Amino acid sequence: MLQGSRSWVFPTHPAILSTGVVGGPFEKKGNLASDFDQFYDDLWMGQDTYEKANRTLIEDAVQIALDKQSLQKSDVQFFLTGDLINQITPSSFAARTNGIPYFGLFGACSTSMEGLALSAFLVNYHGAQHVVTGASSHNSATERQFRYPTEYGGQKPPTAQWTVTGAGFAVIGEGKSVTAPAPRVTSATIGKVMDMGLKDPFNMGGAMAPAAADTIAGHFQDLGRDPSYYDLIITGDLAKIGRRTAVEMLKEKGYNFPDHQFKDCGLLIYGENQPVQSGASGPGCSATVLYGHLLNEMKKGTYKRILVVATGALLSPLTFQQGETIPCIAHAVSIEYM
Amino acid sequence: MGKSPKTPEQKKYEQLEKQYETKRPLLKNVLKAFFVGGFFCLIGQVITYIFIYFFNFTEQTAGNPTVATMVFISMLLTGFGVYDHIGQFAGAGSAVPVTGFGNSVISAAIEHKTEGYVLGVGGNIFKLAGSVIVFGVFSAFIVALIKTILIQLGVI
Amino acid sequence: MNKKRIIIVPLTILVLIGCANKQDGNDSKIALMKKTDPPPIELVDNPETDSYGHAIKREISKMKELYDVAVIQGKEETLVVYKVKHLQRFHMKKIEKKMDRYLEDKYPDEDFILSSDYKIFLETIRLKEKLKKGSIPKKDAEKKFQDIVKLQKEKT
Amino acid sequence: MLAMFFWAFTVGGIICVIGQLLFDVAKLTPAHTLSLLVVAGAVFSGFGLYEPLIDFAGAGATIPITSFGNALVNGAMQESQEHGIVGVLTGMFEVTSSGISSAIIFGFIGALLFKPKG
Repeated sequence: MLQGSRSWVFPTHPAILSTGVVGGPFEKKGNLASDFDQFYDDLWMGQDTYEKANRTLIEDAVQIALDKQSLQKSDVQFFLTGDLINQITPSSFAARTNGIPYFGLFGACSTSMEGLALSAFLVNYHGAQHVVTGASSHNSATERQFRYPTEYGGQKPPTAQWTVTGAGFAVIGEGKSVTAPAPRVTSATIGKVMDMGLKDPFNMGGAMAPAAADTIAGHFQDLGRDPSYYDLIITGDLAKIGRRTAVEMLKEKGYNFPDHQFKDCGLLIYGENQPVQSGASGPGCSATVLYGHLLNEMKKGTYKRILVVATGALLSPLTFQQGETIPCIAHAVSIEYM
Repeated sequence: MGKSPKTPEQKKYEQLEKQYETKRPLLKNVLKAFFVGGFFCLIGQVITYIFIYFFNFTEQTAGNPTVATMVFISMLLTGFGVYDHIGQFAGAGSAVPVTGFGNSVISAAIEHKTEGYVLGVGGNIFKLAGSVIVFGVFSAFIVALIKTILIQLGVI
Repeated sequence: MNKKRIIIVPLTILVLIGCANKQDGNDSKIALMKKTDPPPIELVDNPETDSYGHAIKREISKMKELYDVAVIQGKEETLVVYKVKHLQRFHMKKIEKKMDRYLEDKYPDEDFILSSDYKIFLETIRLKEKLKKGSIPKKDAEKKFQDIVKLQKEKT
Repeated sequence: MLAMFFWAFTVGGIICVIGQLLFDVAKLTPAHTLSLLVVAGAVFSGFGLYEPLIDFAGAGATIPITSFGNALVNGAMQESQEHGIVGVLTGMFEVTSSGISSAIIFGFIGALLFKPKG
């Protein structure tokens, strides 16, 4: 149901039934290793290209999520996902493997919440019983797609971010199918594309912060809520620079957050001593942190209501080389444990 | 080319963002570039003397085998996955010496192996180094042309 | 682990090269390091009348930009090799020109080959040591001298 | 010889510092920076300033990418002395072939031997 200018409220409270979270070797050394279901110790994941490795991540994460609910692929009506590689081929090829009717999404690093919002909408309005959604990224495949060959010795500035190797997928089911408390999607706010004229592809966080701030403010306005409604506002991959900037922008709009109430997935996933510069990024970043760590914390009772704001920088290597600025987007999904 | 003037809103945001942006550690980067870059050149000098001392090369002719040796070292460092870490540490210190040129060629070759030897390796090997060759050749052409004309006119 | 391997491999190569070295005399070992001040070699047929190697060595050594001079007087041409003080190396071309003019003025009938190349200097010392040890007959020395001259003329 | 090592280190280091400043202060990409340095090398060579620097600093001047521009100009000039203007076109790679050919050869061998480590 549309509320305000761009928010959906889901009266039937579609539930996140199960999740599958898979990571690479670098994530295994990170802070949230215990929240992953499976790791690969090799970036190649037994494949002969990094693109196939990305596909493997998706296939594994989907399978794990289905297995946890003992669902067959035929029980799932739709598969909504996307990634960063050329024409989202890893996602499409993974959809070829699992044979589930498929919507390919592209919202760069915001794909995870784009998918979750759409899935909740589908399930809420009886478009589907079960939907699998999520997002993935692979560090080396992304490096070579957007930047340089992985072995090239270019120096990354401290504003750069590290693309997560990982996939996080969830099975979304009808709210009435579970009576016990579960993480449920209650509302979502769709972002608009914002462009503040930044051009530095090594400073994504700084470019994406306005989109995050705009969507968060839009969410509060549409639903008539204020920050105290949520235990945690968590952004996708703003990292150090973007997070500070977004907090400041929200302050200007009259929304104040204490530090512990406004976190960023890109700052949670890796340890202090891992050389990730500003923080983590990639569609896999918000997907693995939400479907792994955050839902586990909700089950433990740490958080009751969270607002997940996945941010995406909608650039391509081509637009950057042609001197275009970086347009950005953010989608917010509110998840409540009830 | 997307050169539309910035709106006041964009300008204001840019200022805000600047405050929170992590600055590049200029002094540290410069020092690291100096020492690592100097070290690469020192290695080059050692190799030059090895060629002079043990092989039949003069100072004039030792340059070519030295460059080839440096590129060979660069291949090993790139292949074993070390050069990208050196590059992150040293910045221009490892990009400017000829080993950096080698690294840009070799890393592209290794990376695009998955697309096959002809289209992948062959087609992409100069993906990064190509611009250096193009601008080197073209500027050298202009410089040499001007100089030749001046010499033929008897100016110099 | 990789890093260690990368250091060890070139080191081993260096050591192997070092061991394989031919038996150089004391002077040639240090020829690149410091001043050796070798006496001139004269390969002329009748030294009593034609010898001027010593004179050239004495005169050239007076140039304040240089710190080491070696001379080989062959049958037809005379090779003058010199080392330039480091801070004067910017002006190598000028020094060579100056020397050339001086020698042409003073010995108009002789052909001179000038070189500041370390390699040529090294080979000159090696030839000198061989002659001293007597391990090389005089007519082979002339051939060896021609080899050095040829080496000097090689470009890049 | 020891002086040579010292100056090779210092001059080479300084050229790299110029590159680092182009990275960090002028915010150029590596490709722009290196292209600029090569052009600078060619221009210096045109004024006859690069050869004295090589005499002075040895590998400190030949190892940085600037020497590539210098070598291209030298090759072109050598040929132009023999063949005039046409030589400028044909002689370009006379001197520099080693850097490019070794990069191609080792690049290809590298592709045969290695996989990217990520």
